[in-house]
Amino acid sequence: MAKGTDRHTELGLKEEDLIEMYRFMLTARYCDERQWGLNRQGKAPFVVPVSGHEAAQVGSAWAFERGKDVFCPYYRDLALALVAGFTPKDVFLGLFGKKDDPSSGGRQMPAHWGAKDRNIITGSSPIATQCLHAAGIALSKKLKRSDAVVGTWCGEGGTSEGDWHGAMNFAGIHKLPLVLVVENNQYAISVHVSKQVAGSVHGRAQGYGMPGAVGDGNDVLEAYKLTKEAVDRARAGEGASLVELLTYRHYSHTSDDDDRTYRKKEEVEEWKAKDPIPRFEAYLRSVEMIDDARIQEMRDETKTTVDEQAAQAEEADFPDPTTAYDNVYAERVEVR
Amino acid sequence: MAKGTDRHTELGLKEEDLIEMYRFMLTARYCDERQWGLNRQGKAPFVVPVSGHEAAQVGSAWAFERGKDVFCPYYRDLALALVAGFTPKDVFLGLFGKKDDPSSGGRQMPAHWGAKDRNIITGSSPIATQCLHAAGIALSKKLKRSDAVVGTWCGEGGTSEGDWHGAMNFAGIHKLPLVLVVENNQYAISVHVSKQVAGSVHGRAQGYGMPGAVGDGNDVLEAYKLTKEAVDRARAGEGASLVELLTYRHYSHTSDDDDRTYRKKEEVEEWKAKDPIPRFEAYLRSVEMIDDARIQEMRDETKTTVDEQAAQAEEADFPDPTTAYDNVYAERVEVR
Amino acid sequence: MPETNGPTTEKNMVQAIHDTLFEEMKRDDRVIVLGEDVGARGGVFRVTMGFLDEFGEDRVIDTPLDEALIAGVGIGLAIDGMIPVAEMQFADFSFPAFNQITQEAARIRYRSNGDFTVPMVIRAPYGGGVHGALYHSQSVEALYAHVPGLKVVVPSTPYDAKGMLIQALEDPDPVIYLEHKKTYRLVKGEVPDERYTVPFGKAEIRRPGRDLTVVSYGLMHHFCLEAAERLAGDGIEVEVIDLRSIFPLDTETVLESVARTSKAMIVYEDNKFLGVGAEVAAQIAEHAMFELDAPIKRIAGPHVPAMPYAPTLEHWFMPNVDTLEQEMRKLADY
Amino acid sequence: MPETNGPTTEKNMVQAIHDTLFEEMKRDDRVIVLGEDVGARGGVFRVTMGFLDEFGEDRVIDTPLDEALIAGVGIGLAIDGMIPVAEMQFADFSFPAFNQITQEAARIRYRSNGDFTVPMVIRAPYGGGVHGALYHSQSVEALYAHVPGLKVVVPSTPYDAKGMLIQALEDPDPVIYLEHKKTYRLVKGEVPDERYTVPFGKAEIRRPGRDLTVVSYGLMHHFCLEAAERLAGDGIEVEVIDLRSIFPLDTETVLESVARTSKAMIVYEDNKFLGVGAEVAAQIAEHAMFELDAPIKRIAGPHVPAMPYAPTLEHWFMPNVDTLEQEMRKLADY
Ligand SMILES: Cc1ncc(C[n+]2csc(CCOP(=O)(O)OP(=O)(O)O)c2C)c(N)n1
Ligand SMILES: Cc1ncc(C[n+]2csc(CCOP(=O)(O)OP(=O)(O)O)c2C)c(N)n1
Ligand SMILES: [Mg+2]
Ligand SMILES: [Mg+2]
Repeated sequence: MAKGTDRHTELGLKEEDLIEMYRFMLTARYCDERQWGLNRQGKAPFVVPVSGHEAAQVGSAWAFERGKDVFCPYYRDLALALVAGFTPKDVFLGLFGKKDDPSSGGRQMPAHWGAKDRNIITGSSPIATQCLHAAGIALSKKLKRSDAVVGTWCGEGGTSEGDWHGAMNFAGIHKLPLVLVVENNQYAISVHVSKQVAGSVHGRAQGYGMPGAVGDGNDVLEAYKLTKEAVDRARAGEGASLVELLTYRHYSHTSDDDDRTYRKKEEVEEWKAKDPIPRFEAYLRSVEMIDDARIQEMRDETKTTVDEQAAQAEEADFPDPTTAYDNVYAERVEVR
Repeated sequence: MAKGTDRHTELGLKEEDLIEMYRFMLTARYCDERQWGLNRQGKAPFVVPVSGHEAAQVGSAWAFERGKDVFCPYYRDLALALVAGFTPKDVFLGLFGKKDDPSSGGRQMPAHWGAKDRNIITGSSPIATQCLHAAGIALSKKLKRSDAVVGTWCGEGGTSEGDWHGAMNFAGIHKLPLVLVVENNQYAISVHVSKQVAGSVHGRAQGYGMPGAVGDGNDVLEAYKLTKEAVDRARAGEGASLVELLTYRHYSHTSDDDDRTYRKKEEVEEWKAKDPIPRFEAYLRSVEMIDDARIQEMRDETKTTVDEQAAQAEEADFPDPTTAYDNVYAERVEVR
Repeated sequence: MPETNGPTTEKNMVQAIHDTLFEEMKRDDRVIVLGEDVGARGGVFRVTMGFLDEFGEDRVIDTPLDEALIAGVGIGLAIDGMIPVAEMQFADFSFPAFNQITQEAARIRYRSNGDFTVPMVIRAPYGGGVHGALYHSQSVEALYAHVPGLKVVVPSTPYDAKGMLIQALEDPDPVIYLEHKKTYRLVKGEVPDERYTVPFGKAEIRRPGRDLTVVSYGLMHHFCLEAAERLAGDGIEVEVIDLRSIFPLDTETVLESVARTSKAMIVYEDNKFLGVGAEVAAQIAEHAMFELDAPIKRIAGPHVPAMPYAPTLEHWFMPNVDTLEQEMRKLADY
Repeated sequence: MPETNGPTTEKNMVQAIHDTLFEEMKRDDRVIVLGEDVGARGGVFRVTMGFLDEFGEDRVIDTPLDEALIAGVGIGLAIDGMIPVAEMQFADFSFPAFNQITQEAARIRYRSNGDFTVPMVIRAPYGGGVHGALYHSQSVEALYAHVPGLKVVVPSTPYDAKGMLIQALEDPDPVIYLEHKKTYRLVKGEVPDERYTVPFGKAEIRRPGRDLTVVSYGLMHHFCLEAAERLAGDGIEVEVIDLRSIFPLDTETVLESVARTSKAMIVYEDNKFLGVGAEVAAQIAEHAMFELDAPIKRIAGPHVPAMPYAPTLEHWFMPNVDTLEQEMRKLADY
């Protein structure tokens, strides 16, 4: 391929970008493997896997400007959290529920990302509530004449909640600087998208007066491209967009789930063959950014880092029960 | 116009239909005038006006099969309630909160229509909740292999609630025998549709995998036509549809409102010029079903009936306070 | 009432709330109102009348008809540094937003261990006696006061309406600010022109007495005062406490009063079962039982789903001054 | 426990609920389950395992992720003659449906003056101690029990789980049927094979005693029994009452017990303030105060927004058997 006509060059991405994106995808994957391992060892009671979603998350997150833009993710977004500034150690502090977990100091379940200094807004378990917060923050940015853009992520299951509808509607009415990304992995726990979404997710956008794109969420460059267009639109004051990224999760919904009750092995295998990581590696090879040796090197490096940081997190302290009353309110309120 | 090419004949409507439809529209209008009068006299503390919506309601309701199909209306639907079997006396029993009010025995505010023997499902004040009940009833009909169709009505404001979104989604997924009618009068109390609905109401349908029609809600034949197509589809097992009827209310939102704070006089006048009743009269004249004398006669008859029945209702008894505990549960539960 | 030396103006509740919010918006750009019909219509009770003209569409936001949206967007605004005043058109219609209010607004500080906060005020007209029937009459204070992370207040005088609204705006946490609809125009009082706050968690003894402690709030508080006046003619001195703040609850003032009078009655309009009076009674039973000379008495709404519309039934539902007078007399005579 | 002469089988809570629902669906075509993951997945706690195969997609409905929809569609089904069993995957996630449950299901009979009814069961796993953190641990019984028109029950034994589920299915009104997650596999017991009902509004004295009345339900009830056993070694006889039915509440059994023991403690896992114990305490204070020799004691969850995740914090939140033992001893010694 001639220099300058590469897909990534057309998208304005440089070699450093691609290598960094690749490293984030690898890091997410190794975090996932490590957390599953810890779960099997009985050391982590609850795990939310990300594997399969790395391209969708890293690609979409990369379209935002870190330090300025705002992230309202959902629990699946481990890779996104890394891009937004979580270290693997942060991830594992959350996994174990340790005191220094940046999201909640061990108060929330793992994978409830949040950190003010990284512009990741605290998330909860009830699905899709963050979409309305994102709309509110986007309104605030607009009122302040800031050019920050807000992104919010959820699964295709999340689109069923009224909160998602409200966020779409409000974003459409006020042309908010908001990008709603839907990681459509075709299942909400066990419920197939055909029982979840009438019509289609991206097909909803038009009815709310905004563009709706859909694309291959296992192709990190496509995820980037579609989201970047939406972010640019938002930043230019042209309003909100919806981006649907088609993907698949490799494992069960969480460590409490068993996907064999509702997904055929063949289907899982078929999708694992579309694994976003080897696909990106193939691209990186094709543009001669890395070779097999470098891939192996980066894999080893990343794995080592993850394992080391997981071990550090494991040794960290649990929160002191005397702090359990803190931050119910700004000031302590006694109930007799 | 040659016989057989009349708009109504093409729609399969007979002369009797049209005359009855006209009478319902007149009755609704006179009920409205009477209830406003009673409000001004201090005899009815709360009134929900219907004027302006008569064509949308009578036309859409006419598409259903009374005695078999199910109505889940909203408070504005006085004319629809008449078609479904309410007498003017019933309307006024509800207005005054009398014991024999068929909707609630005087428990609910006026205009909260409901009567099991008329297949009108009890409605509440919280907006759009009935859309989900309608979806549930439609599912029940489908499971029972009944060919009954369910209709539900709300304003364009109602489409903003999560319940409407849920009903659309579920109806689309399960191809329910459901017709969702939206009476878009451009205002939700004072909020203009431009601040209420991003995109458009009918434009939402496609995203839920169902057809969405939009039409002139002040033309009773058009309201009938669009709804009838949807009802036929539903009855044929082809699933749900959305029908948006554009209309306008002539008066304030309710007797507690003052529309002069948010609607220009010119706009109101412009829409009053499109009053559905004279328009239907013009049609009836054009097909030579009625002449001016007959119009005057029917107006007088209807007005007299309404006034008489309103007077009867006024004389009826209020509910006895000893009944206030009835029907909290099937059996009385004492709380000490 | 704390002393204030400056000039005062007589206002009803709506005026007090309107004027305070107006002044606070002038004072602080971050304050924004959002809700259904808060714009051109000025709110269905006229609380935000004239706001749109003064502050413009950016700060007076007519939302779609979606209460979850109102609360959720409010939370987003608050997280990003605004001070949203979200209006629920009627407290009854706050329930589509129940999830956003109780699981999000209430917990964001706790779940982020203090990283994020939601300084938001949710205003809602509540209560009955206004021909509002089942869905425009409800009392919702007990439901929200049960939820840690929320503060719930019910001013019952124009003075408190102002001071508590400013307090709510200054409060770094979400506050449910409930306005009894029936008091809007009924209750009038002098309101200082100067700016002041009324702290949360402090009940007010509005009428001192030695024979009986009566705890209430909102409209019922005014009924209680009226009934107490009647008894005063017969030499029965009722101490009438206005809770004002449902959470935090001023247990101290209640217990201390009960210790003096030895008799306690709690009056509330909400359904009795698990209403606010249950908690007040439980607190007394836990901490002051041996001070009591008579069983605790609760007077509250019957266990039916809110107030029916027909005047006969609405009258039946609402505790009224005659009943309160009788019940107070009975308890005093115990 | 009522006598039953027929054969019994030992089951845990999940099995009892699973088997009962399965049998009832075989018995009555009108019974339908709907909720998230109730189909192929058999529910996240396996309560509807195998149902899809047996009853097919028409009667085992995987809904979209929208709790308002689950409740609202359930209401429609009930209105049209079905008997829906709507599952809220976790009680914590019933709040998006709060409006449909409290304003619709609860009021349809009342507001239509008996014309329409909602014979629906809403099942929800609730409660903590399962590493569920803030959003998978909550107790919601007080919120729903406050709402007239709803019945709220919490079986704590497999026997009651069966009898109360059948009762709920036969009940002509909406029933919130709460299942403590921690008891699902922990609590086992003999369950008669035959069909029977356990009536609502009847508490059960599971352990008679003369020194102290302890009222609880759900998981806490088991903790209370354990603590009571410990005290029995020291000759302190605690009467332990399982409320089972939160609304209707069996005030009689509680008052009658308190009249015998003269001391009352209420134990619940929910946040203390305005939790179920507030109402129980208030009832005692109103109707049995002079029977008491000691102040009423409530032991409940602290005023923080549900249970944190870290084991140290979760442990801190939950009332435990040691604490209960100490508090019972203190009260007995009072
Ligand atoms: C309000 C609410 N209801 C139910 C749940 C339980 N729940 C957690 S994740 C989930 C499925 C979400 O699916 P989707 O949105 O597609 O995201 P995915 O997990 O597939 O990435 C459900 C039902 C919840 N967390 N919140
Ligand atoms: C959940 C809820 N929120 C707010 C209200 C107050 N309210 C009553 S009618 C109405 C406007 C409805 O507008 P629309 O749906 O367009 O119907 P229209 O009155 O125009 O026919 C509002 C906000 C309500 N009844 N329920
Ligand atoms: Mg999914
Ligand atoms: Mg409208």
